[in-house]
Amino acid sequence: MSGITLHDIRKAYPGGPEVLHGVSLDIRAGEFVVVVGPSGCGKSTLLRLIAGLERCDRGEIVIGGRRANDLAPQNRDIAMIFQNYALYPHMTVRQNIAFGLELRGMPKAERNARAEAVARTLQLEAYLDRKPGALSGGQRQRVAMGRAMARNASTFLMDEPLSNLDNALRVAMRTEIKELHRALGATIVYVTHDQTEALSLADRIAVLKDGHLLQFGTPAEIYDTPADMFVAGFLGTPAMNFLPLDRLSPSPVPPGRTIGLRPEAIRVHADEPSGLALPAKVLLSEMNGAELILHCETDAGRVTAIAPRHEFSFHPARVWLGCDMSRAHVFDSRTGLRLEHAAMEV
Amino acid sequence: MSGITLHDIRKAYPGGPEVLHGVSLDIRAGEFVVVVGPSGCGKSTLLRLIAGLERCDRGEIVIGGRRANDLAPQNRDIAMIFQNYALYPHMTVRQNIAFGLELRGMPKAERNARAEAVARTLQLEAYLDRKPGALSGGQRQRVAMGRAMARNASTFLMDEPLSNLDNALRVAMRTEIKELHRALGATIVYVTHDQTEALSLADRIAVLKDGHLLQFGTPAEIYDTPADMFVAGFLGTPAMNFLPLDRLSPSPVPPGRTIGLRPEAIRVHADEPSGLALPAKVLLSEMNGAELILHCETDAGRVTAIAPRHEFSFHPARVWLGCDMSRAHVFDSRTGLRLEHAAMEV
Amino acid sequence: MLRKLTPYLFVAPLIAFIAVFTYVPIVSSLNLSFREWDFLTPNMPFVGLDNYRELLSKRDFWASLHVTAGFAAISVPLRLALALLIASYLTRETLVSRLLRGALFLPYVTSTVSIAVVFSWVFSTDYGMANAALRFFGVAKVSWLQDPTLALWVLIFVNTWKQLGYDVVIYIAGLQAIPQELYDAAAVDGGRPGHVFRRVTMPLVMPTTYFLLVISVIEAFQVFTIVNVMTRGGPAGATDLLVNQLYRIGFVLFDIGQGSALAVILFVLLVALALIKSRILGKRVHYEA
Amino acid sequence: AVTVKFWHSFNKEGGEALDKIIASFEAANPDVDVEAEFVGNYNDIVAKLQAAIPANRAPDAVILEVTRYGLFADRGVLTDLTPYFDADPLKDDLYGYAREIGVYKGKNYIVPFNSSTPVLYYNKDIFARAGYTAEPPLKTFDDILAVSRTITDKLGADGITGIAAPGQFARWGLVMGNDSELIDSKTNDILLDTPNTIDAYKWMSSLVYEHKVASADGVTEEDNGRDAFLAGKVGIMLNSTGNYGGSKKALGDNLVVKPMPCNKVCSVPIGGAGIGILASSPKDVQDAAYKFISYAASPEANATWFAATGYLPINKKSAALPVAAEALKSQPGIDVAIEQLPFAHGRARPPVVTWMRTTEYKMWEAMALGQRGVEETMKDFAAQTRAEAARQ
Amino acid sequence: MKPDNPILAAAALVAGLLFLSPVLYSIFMSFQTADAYYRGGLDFTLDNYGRAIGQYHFARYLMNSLIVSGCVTVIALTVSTMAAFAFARFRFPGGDLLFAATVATLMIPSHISLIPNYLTLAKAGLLDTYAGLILPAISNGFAAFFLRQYIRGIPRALDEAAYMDGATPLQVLWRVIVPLSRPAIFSMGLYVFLTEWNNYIWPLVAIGKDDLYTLQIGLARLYRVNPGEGLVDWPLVMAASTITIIPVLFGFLLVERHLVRGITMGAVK
Ligand SMILES: Nc1ncnc2c1ncn2[C@@H]1O[C@H](COP(=O)(O)OP(=O)(O)OP(=O)(O)O)[C@@H](O)[C@H]1O
Ligand SMILES: Nc1ncnc2c1ncn2[C@@H]1O[C@H](COP(=O)(O)OP(=O)(O)OP(=O)(O)O)[C@@H](O)[C@H]1O
Ligand SMILES: [Mg+2]
Ligand SMILES: [Mg+2]
Repeated sequence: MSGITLHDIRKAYPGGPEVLHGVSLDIRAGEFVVVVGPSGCGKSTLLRLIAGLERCDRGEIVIGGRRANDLAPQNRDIAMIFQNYALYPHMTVRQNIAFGLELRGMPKAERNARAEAVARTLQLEAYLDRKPGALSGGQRQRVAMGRAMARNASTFLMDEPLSNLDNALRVAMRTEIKELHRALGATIVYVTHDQTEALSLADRIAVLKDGHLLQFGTPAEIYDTPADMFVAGFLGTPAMNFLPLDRLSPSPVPPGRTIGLRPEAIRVHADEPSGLALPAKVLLSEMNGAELILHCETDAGRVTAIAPRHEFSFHPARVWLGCDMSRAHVFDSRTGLRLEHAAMEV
Repeated sequence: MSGITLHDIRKAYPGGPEVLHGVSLDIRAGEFVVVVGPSGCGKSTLLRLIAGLERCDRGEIVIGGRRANDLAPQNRDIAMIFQNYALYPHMTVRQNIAFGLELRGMPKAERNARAEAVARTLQLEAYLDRKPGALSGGQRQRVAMGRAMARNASTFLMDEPLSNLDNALRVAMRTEIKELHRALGATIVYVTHDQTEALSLADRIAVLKDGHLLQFGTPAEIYDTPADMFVAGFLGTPAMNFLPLDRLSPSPVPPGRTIGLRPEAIRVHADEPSGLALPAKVLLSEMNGAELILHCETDAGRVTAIAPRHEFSFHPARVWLGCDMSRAHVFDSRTGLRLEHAAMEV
Repeated sequence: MLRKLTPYLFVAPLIAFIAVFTYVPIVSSLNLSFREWDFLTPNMPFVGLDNYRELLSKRDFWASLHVTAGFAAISVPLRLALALLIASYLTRETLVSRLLRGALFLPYVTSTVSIAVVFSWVFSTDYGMANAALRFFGVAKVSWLQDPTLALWVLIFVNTWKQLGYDVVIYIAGLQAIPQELYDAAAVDGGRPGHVFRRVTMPLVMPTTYFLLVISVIEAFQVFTIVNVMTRGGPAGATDLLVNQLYRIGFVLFDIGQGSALAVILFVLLVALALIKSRILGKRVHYEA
Repeated sequence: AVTVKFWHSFNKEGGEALDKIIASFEAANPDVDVEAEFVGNYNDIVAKLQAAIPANRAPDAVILEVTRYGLFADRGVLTDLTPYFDADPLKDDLYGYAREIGVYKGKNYIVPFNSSTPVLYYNKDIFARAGYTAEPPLKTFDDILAVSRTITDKLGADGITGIAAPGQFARWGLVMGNDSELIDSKTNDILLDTPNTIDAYKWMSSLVYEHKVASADGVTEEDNGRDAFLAGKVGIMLNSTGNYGGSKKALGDNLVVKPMPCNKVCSVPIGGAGIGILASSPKDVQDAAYKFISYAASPEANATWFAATGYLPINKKSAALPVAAEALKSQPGIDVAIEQLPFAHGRARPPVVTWMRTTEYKMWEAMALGQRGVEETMKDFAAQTRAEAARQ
Repeated sequence: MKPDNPILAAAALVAGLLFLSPVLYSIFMSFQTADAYYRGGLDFTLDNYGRAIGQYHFARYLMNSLIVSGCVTVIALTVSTMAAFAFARFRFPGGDLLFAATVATLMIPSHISLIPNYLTLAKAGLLDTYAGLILPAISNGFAAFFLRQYIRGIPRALDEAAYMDGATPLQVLWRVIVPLSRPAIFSMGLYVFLTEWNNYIWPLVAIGKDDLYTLQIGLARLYRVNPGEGLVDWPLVMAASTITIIPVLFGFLLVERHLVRGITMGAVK
């Protein structure tokens, strides 16, 4: 168990533009850190740098207090779980789990014993002699986990380990990963582009965009006080609504402000309520179980709102949207940065 | 615009087992019907039977009041949108849209004019001379739509048209499809295995499983009064919780009953509330924006519940789950069928 | 350090073979083509472009080029057209189509010498199968391989018979790669089979066609075995394909200089053909799916 | 013991006879081991020998056709045998024509082994079926054409043709019979485009292309003509006397041998081959090899060879030996070639002959199959040959 | 596989037999005596095979072909797999150039190297040896090109997982890539073997000794240097031809699908 410190990491692939532009991150030992961001923002690159599969151009990587820039992957005491698990399809589960030990020269009896012990913890004993092709997605995921665990590594890197599973299994596996983390106490760096996964798994979330680290904090911090409009829009579904402040407020306001309102901060009324409310035309009302998701057109722009279905037994055509401005975020329209404490001014 | 009636359709592929076991459906003219069901349940087969790409073994297909069993596909006045859009990669957007007309022998000038008109409606004019390879996923989807529209068919069949798009685009395209339906007024039969899509798009939903039609009704009917446990569990996220009635109730109850409780019918309390409530151990609490999703273990089994995050600023370890039995569904444990009006008895 | 060397160590053996037996020979062919040598003398005097000049002034060379071009011009389109036609009937995965594919493919793996020998018999004048068939229909016997107007056609036939299976197999793969949905879409839109074949199938197997075209033209310019066994370039030079001439000049007449000059010309010709074709056709065949 | 690697061109009857000769040589010389290998016909041997030089895999001794060894002598591939030959009593036993064969630019490079002239063979049975009760005249080109026509007309339906397309040796003979040459034997001038040569080729090609009395099969593959004659499918064959043995075996009493036609003059080429020794072989092997080739030309060996194949006797003492005498008595026609000797002539053998003979096949095909005019072809051929001669 | 219409099946069968009839008949002919063949009778005999194998050394030729093709296959696959691995997985200066040079061998007619290779091997004293037949045949980039394409299809993550587990590049190649490429290597092996088995022009110039003739050369010579009395002894020639075809025929029947897959994979990609 060891912490990882990245200091001003820069990276360009040979012949390509820079992909990471100075990322610094301080991951504490035993922490579960999730790296999120849109596709191509450099998440995998970051992970591969930590693993030692790529070398960084600038900056420093410190693992467990030791400078690791020049360490070969196998000397970093790191185990990695790949997107498709990268199980060796020609080896049995037992061989897969023991392969790393075999390469390190552990005698056969010993490494098999270890593989079996790991398999027991993961409830994989029954499948030890199967090949990965004969396992379900969830079982494969556990084998990948087992392979990493057998090595007794202090740090686990996971690159979108759930992206290939169907929805139900993904939910189940989330639970297992979280439990495993609790049991092993290892440091985990977990990459995903799925915001739901990030929110539900992380101790802390690092939001990456175009090779820049935008924010690094607990899920609640990220959700409640997003650093900028990108972070605010990236996490949470349906996404936060952004409206220009001057269109919203009847009184003169400072220009260049954008208000961010999450759908749950908007209440849908059939008739005009008291307080700040926008008249809206419903473009589409999507039935979503107990709720209706209303896509509306207002004078201030498009707004998505959620209404309990039992309040609207029909699909409404015109509604009033009551905005809870105490839960609104204020951003600088130009830089996108959040303006602290600006919300109340409205 | 014409209705479609399927009467006791049966179908087996040559040399294979029966895939559809007598499906009857009555689709009204202009209706938007979504067919949902798990993978392999026969959705595509049903669609291909309607299109005339496969012939049914038994039963009757009536399109626009005419028996269509023996009609060739091109004589059914149907347009189809395929899962991967089936755009011709070697033709430009214009040629793709016009190809159906070309096959029907329309003169070149006329069909191109028509293709351009359609492209205008779909805002594809700028891409008329591009090939599909140079279009984004959403644009391709619109071309596929355009190809179907150019034909002026009265019925549109769509086989998972959104399954290849990413999440954001999928939401956007849903809106477009729905608007298109409103604009064209055509009958649409739409296949998907995504329950969110089904709920949000459909006038009526047909739930298929293993070649049997389980239920056919409006989204609200399906959600509020599912015909059986499968339908109840298939639609809605997080999924409905199923608990054995006898474990739930202290008083003697008829055996062989299962209670279905959607997460929104369960309230999470930190302390024991009044009314029916189960003590529960929280296995995992997932932060999901404004809500926490709690995966709990109770004496009656696993239960998923939703709690507003602001009520639980910490991740709770033990909670009480208050069950709103007025919103509970009762099922026969053996057959899985819903027992009407049985809920109140508890 | 070692890490940097690794890939070089891995490619070294193959590259060594290729260098010694493919690239060095190109250079030495070029060198030899400027020299006069018959294997017998200890020295090989430099004669400049004499060998090229002489070769290009020879009737034989142009006749051979003509025959080779004719061979390619007839056999390549014939092969491709036949193969596409047959392949369209054999794309379905049925037992019969599997068997037929096997039958068609068999000649491709069979030794060319055996095929040449067997067809030498088939087209032999007095006992051959071809003339037996003609006799059955009451037609007089034909000297297939002795008649300069027929011999090339016989070779084209034999070559096609041998290679057809390969073309068919490749076409089948190409056809099967066309998504069934495209045909379904055309069916729903109301296409007649001929029209769909012309507007959908043909353009979409274009990459396959292109591939086969390149392969088979290159191959046509290198046909040797059947010529060597069946006709030796005869009768009267009617089947004197380029490689046969190369063999004759090099290993029968031992005019090493001219033989090398011919090799160099063949090389330039094939490279040029490949480049021209990719120029002309390249534009029309590449789609992103 | 010394091993002598020896390449030759005899299979079938010739091969058996050669094996016998080698066996008796080895019996007499236990310290020499002759390792004989059949390589193919004269063309094949030339090609293989030439290819073997840069690879250092030439044999020690090799049979070379009498017009084609000049190339190898000229390039120093063959050892000058003059010292051996001068010291060998054999020298005086050889017929003059046979001695001349081995001389290139005044030196001896090969010792004759098998000599031949072309002769005319015909199938008595076929002649009879065609209606000839007595032997028709077979002296001029016209005579032969007439007979061939009759046979083809009468028996064509049975798949029988009048004459086999003449092979290259016979073609050369027919040119000489027309009072011309391909290359002047004294001056080495190229005579391919002289009128008499062209006329001879015109007549020969007309047999195939114009009159269709000879099958085209024999044009593309010389042996096909012979094989067809042996199979009783052809009336007349012009071919080396070395085919006598095989033909006799195949046709028995139906075989008749006549001299070559004398269209303008009576003149035939002396063909066949002699054995040379490679300059690259070690001296002791060369010595052993010479012992063998000297033996191969000895009366005993030559008599055996003559009797088995019909090749000419080259040793004056051979005919007297019992084997030869018996053959002359029991095998009618075997002496026709011998009788032709007075008007048999040696041919030129400058290096270009090898190239010319290899190329002649294609030219002949083109003419005989009617692909090119004879006149034009022969002029082109002559020009090319002159250019090639100049290069060498 | 779908069932067939029986009439169609029969017609197809007939068409297939007709297509193959020359070869089938040649096999049939090889069991006839020459006499019976020329007179049009039927007379079953194995004598042709006896003569081909004994008198005409086809047993020896068969062995030569097996040795040469076998060695070529093993060596070519070894060096090609190694190179393919490097081309697929490493970026190194000059790598693209070397790969282009490898692929270009597909476009370069082998005949241009005929004379120089003859001279090279003559100088090395390797003519008339197995090595002389084997070595030049390795100089073909197709297997490397094909295997590289295949290896690129194997997720790179598997290599990386192995590296993280502590493997060396050679271990990755041998323990991960090779087992996973087995189908491709197998297909390629068949292809290389067949190509070499049917090779003609190179043995034709490189081998002058009967001992080392391959089947192809032996058959061509048997047919050309006609051993029969009078006309070609077709039944004998056909027996020799059948000996040349049979091993391939059986191999083909056993592994048709692999072969076809190998060939099409190479082409379609
Ligand atoms: N091996 C490589 N060579 C060159 N460029 C690369 C390489 N790998 C990635 N890139 C580029 O680096 C950038 C970041 O890639 P990276 O794989 O880290 O993104 P990511 O955030 O993991 O995306 P995703 O969510 O799609 O996996 C991208 O623009 C990508 O094109
Ligand atoms: N052409 C075919 N031949 C034989 N069986 C088929 C064929 N097409 C489908 N099937 C089988 O019929 C059943 C129903 O297939 P269908 O494609 O209709 O399912 P689906 O509901 O569309 O599934 P998915 O959501 O995966 O597309 C499956 O068991 C499938 O294996
Ligand atoms: Mg990634
Ligand atoms: Mg489907």
